[in-house]
Amino acid sequence: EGTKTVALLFDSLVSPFWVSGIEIMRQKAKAKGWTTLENISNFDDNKQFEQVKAMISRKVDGILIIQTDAKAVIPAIRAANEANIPMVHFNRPPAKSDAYSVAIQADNRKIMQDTVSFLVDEAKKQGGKYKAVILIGDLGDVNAIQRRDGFFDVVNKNKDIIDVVGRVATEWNADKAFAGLTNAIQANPDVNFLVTSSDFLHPQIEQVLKSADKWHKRGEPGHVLFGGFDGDEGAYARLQDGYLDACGVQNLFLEVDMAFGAFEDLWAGKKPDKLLLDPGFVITQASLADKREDMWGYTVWKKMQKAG
Amino acid sequence: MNDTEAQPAFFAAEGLCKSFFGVQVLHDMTFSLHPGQVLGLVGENGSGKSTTMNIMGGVLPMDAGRMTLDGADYRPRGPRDAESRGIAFIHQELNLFRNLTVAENLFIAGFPKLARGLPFIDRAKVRVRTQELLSSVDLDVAPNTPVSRLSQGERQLVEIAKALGSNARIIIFDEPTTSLTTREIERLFDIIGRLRRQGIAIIYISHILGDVLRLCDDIVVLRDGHRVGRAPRAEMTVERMISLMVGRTIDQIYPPRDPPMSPGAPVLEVRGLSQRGIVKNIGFDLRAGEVLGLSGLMGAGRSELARILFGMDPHETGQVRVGSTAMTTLSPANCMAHGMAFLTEDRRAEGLMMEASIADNVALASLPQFGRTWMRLIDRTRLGDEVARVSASVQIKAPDLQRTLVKNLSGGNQQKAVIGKWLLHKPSVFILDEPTRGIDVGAKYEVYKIVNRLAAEGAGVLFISSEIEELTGMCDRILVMAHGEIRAEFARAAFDREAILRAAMWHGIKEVA
Amino acid sequence: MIARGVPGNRTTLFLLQNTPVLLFIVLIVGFGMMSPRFLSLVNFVNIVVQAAHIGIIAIGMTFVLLVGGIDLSVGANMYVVAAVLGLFLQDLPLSVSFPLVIAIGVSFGWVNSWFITRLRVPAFIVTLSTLFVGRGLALYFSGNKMVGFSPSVLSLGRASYLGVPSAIWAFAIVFVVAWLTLSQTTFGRQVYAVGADPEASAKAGIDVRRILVAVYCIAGGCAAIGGLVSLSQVAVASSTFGFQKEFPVIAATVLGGTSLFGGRGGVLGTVFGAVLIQTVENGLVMTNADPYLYPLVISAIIFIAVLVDSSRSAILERLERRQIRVERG
Amino acid sequence: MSTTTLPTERAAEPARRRPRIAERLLMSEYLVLALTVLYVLILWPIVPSIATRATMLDVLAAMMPLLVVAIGQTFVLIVAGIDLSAPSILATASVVGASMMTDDGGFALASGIPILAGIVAFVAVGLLIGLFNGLCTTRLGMPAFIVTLTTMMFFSGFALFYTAALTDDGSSFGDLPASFVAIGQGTVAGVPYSLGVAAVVMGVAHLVLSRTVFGRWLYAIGRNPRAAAISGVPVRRAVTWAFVISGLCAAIASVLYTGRLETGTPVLGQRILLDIVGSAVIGGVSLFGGTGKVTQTLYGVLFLSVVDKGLQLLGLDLASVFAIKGLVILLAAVLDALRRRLILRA
Ligand SMILES: Nc1ncnc2c1ncn2[C@@H]1O[C@H](COP(=O)(O)OP(=O)(O)OP(=O)(O)O)[C@@H](O)[C@H]1O
Ligand SMILES: Nc1ncnc2c1ncn2[C@@H]1O[C@H](COP(=O)(O)OP(=O)(O)OP(=O)(O)O)[C@@H](O)[C@H]1O
Ligand SMILES: [Mg+2]
Ligand SMILES: [Mg+2]
Repeated sequence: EGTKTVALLFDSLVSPFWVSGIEIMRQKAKAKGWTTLENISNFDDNKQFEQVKAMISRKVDGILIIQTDAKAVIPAIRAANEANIPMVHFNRPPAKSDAYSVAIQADNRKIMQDTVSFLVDEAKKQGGKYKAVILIGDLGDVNAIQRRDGFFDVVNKNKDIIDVVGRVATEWNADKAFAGLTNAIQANPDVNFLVTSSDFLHPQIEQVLKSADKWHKRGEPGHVLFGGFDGDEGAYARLQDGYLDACGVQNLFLEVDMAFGAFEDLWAGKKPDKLLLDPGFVITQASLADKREDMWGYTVWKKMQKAG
Repeated sequence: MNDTEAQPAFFAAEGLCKSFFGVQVLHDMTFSLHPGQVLGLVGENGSGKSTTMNIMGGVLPMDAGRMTLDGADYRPRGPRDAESRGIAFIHQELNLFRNLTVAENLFIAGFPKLARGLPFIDRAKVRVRTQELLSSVDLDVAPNTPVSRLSQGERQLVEIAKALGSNARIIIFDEPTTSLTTREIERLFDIIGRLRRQGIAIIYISHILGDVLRLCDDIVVLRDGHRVGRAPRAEMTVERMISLMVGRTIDQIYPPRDPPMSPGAPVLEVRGLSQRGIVKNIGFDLRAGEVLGLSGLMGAGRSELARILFGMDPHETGQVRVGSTAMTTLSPANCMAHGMAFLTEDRRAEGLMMEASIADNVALASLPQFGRTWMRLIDRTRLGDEVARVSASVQIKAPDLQRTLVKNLSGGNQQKAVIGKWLLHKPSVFILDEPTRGIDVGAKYEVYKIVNRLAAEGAGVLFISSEIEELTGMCDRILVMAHGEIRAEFARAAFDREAILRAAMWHGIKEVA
Repeated sequence: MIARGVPGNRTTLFLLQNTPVLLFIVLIVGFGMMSPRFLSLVNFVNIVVQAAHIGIIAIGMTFVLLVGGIDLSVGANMYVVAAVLGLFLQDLPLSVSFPLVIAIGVSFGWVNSWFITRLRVPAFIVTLSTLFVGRGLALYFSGNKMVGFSPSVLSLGRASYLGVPSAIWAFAIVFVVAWLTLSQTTFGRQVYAVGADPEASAKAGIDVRRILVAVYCIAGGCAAIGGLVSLSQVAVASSTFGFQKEFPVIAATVLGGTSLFGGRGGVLGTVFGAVLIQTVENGLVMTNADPYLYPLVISAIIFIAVLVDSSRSAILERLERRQIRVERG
Repeated sequence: MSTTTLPTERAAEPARRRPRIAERLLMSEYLVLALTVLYVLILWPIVPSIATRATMLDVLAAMMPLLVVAIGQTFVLIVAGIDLSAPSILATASVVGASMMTDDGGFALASGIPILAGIVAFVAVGLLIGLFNGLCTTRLGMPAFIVTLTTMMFFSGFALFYTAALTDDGSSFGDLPASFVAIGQGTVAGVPYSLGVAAVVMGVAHLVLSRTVFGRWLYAIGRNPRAAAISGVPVRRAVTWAFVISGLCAAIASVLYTGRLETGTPVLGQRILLDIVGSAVIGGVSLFGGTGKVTQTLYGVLFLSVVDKGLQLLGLDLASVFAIKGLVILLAAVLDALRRRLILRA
């Protein structure tokens, strides 16, 4: 039946999560003998719609899309339906509509809840009061909002020991994160609980905490309870070194397999559910050795070690 | 030609040619200069005077010909090159930077440095040198005054100071007196006399032929880009220059003018107009069919008064009536609606859109009259016809009204374009601020005729000029301003150059003290 | 009528001339009341540190705006510099690699100027294109991956000399050099002349092309230095490093009073503009404001600053106008 | 001046005269258009689908909203201003308009004419922000760049704020009425409505700029505002109108975009600012005022849209897309510069 051509429509490649994602997709597609076409929309819904239409006119066999906005993607789904081209949403589901497509998503809120719960348990174990800061992602991004909500779900239940003193709006932007966190710590020098909505902000966090003399390993005095999300190679390294306490990991390999599986099902005439959830998992220093093989950042880290 | 002096020529130009866009504007221009000589260059607007000087000053490359300086080939690569070879150029269109101070303008091509190898400007030295240069042209402003705050006349003096500061061997004056009044012109002539005694050669371009005759040793006449004559002063007269320039004789400089039968109704009445520090208690009437002159020295406040009357500047007290209407608010649009028009003294910054065509410029003030339907769609045929008619009546010389950009016109033709713009608006009160600045005798004559025609058709004309001859030649009545006040009024019968000058030089403060 | 000196106007004049500073003080007092910690010295140091990279690039942009040009490619330039440093020059000592990448930034500016001066392509389009080409090149080098830097670069970002953070040193040095260049050298004054009227400048004997080339090279060099300051702070350069930086940079410059049409402005104002924006952002975090309000408050304050400045200029112009007549008492 | 002779027709002339044709083409004002065609011809062998009817219709439909905003921008550029707030007008109009018609917000649902009310809201947002920009520049003497920069920041933030306050997930307004969506997506006889809307906007704008008193005033203001004021042109009023028109065009474009995406989103158009100004400038509109035509803007928009479409069809990685896009724009600009020189020489 010839080779399949699949379009990979990303809205950005700002973080290692997406870069690794697209690389894993390229590899797995190659392994299956598929051709891939790439388009990046730079967070522009309208441009992405045009890209979908371009792919439809190129008559691809499947469209994998990471849209910026859940509702704005609906006309694109409809256009794909009309052209009979299967569409799979990677990591961000569309809003409800009558149009049909399959979405693969990490259970952000749940994973974040689990991560923060772990940190809170640690806090309780150590005792004392905590001043917390959260780095929030782009306010227009569903995942960012779900993660923020997951954070507050847990924190609000533990108001007695945790006081949120800073909400840094990073807009997924490294220097906003750097400046925002610096200022937040400036305002509250006794911050000792920190959660980021994405691991790609770790380098800035490390810079700021180092400047504030707060970059200490677990167990050392002055350690800040630190939770991450995504599971990239930096997170792995910092877990291993003892700076990071817990990280909510999205199972990227699983998600790509799920997405490609969905294409194959659709080509075979099956109709998978509209939303397929990746349960993800929380990885901590204790569970590092057991679970790291499923952590995508670990493979990237290994490769980097090999390259020197 | 036999040069009167023994010194040999140290600069010579032979067979210079130049074309713009395929039109040759300079043919075989040839002349020479020797130290201490003042060479006059006259010709109609667009005859190629500035072009010749631009070639000499390195602004434009020549198409053909040859220049020599001290016997060696001279082919400047740019203005800077020309300056370093000792040729300074005072441009016709003032070439100053409004955002910089007077001192900075004088030294912009290269400031004195604090020390060898150090890039920093020696501010103290700049100040001292500036003061020297300014006092040599008798301009009393602080070296750090921004040029934007100077009047046109003051700017012209700054330009002259700049040329004096460049240690040139040849100084080109391209119409240096257009914004100067009698006093400064005398001063300039003194300076030129001093320069020539130092052995500096001068090229002097002017449309005021009397000045040229008085000042220059030799006079070269251009017509349509051809050199049509060169003679030492002794062999020249104003009449001969004119006939060489225009190819025919003009017997009068001012067209005859029938004074109005009876003084018409006032079309502009001004009472008690004051603005602190600018003008004080101005009151006068301008009648239909009258040409009213406004004389004064540089800085007397004539332009300021005109600007206030046209609503461009504010005023504190006073009433202005235009026609039968008492104006409650003065603004250009409002004044125009009541038939006023104002030709400003700075045609480049305030009169013209340099990057637009002649037709666009001429049409600008009258567009609403050509709007049809609620959308005000322009009636292009009618507008085109009217523009062509007006342009022809002021005799703008240009290949194509729709295509020729105003910036490519000679100064005189630019002035005609501004006048055309206002004529199309059919004004009943016309304020002209230095309307003949920089235009040739022929064109001046045309402007005078236009003014006369306007007056004959019943308009009132307020004629501001720094040339007293022009005012006495043209006006029915002359007002003299000094220090923001009207100091004297002369009726045509009582015109007296000396008396006018004396009134203009009145020094308000001293008299009080 | 007021006699000589016009003393009544003196205070008004003084107040008017210093309104930007006054506004700044009002702002600081306001935030200070809401969050006492805002008023600490450490916090001011912080603000300047965070404003440094934008400020440095904006200083370069000031030169370009002064000649009536524009450089949209500064953000791309930053990214190119970061990618080259992180990918190819990791192993060189900083004393070699930094001058090298600054030279790359300067050449980036030189390429811009080549198209602008030799081929007469409008600066807006040239720098818009080089923005894309530059980002494309850098993305190609980095393969879209985050670029990391050697520990020496990162520790430089946290280092202080004589108690002053390195970013402030860089900011201060760039500012002083730029200020001296613009106000105290022939070149600097010629920049203003070219901005006011390029044609007249040529006639006045200024080598206009040389000035334009120099100005874009300066902007390129400043973008590189600003990039270095920024990357030493944020520690990595992701694929969005420097993305759309041209907007805050131009905003800081224009807020500082430099005209987009050339000939007016200066670097002191630019520094002020950059610091002002950062002060507001800092104040908002200090007072733990709702993130949704950030853009609203920041834009409102910039707006008020410019409003005050422009009405002040109008009044100043009126007050300082030269008078023909000396009024008698 | 309308687009009567397409360069493609000229290119079809006999081969022996090619050098002269090339020269003439280079000198014509349709150069950008010709380059667009050239670009398509180059890509054709690689991605044949670029020259299909469907793709062309797609490009046309997709470029219409951008064209409408860029036309508004042209008015402001002609008076030597700039309107950076256009993207935020797109976003604010999109969310405010959408909130009238959907369950989130739903301010006009009870009115019985929600769609009309919605469109009125779109237009009102555009007019008001445009008016604000215009009044600040003309009455308060603030530079257009900074005024519109602050309105851009403010209203981008406001759109997010508004959306967060009125919707559950805080990201956008969905479920727009079908008849509204049709404006952005519907077709009549295969021609998208949006094409019709844009054609009307373009026609009116062209008429206004080239044939009316107001249009001439705008050019005069751009060339020399002082001379214009002294010649009785109501400079402040005209400049204010230019900004209002820009706001109105952005609002109309917002209707098209919102209908196209079936979503009122606060991030609408946040990345197209450089496209808006860039397409006008590439077409030949000067940033320094006084020149520019609607047709030039059209060619610029078409050029950028076709370049983008080609790059999308190629499906290259991000690095190549950026580099190629930059080079193509630069090439177009260099050719345009050569063209101007040739004209000067002739
Ligand atoms: N840059 C230019 N481009 C095109 N034509 C020009 C240019 N400069 C001058 N010309 C034309 O060359 C001719 C000579 O102009 P020039 O300025 O030398 O005249 P002029 O004798 O100095 O006149 P005026 O007394 O009005 O200053 C004119 O017809 C003018 O229109
Ligand atoms: N834009 C300005 N700002 C401040 N002062 C000005 C400005 N323009 C002119 N002046 C001052 O106003 C005074 C009068 O100007 P101006 O010389 O134009 O008067 P005038 O009587 O029309 O003389 P003339 O027309 O001969 O130059 C001058 O002293 C000048 O310095
Ligand atoms: Mg001349
Ligand atoms: Mg005057």
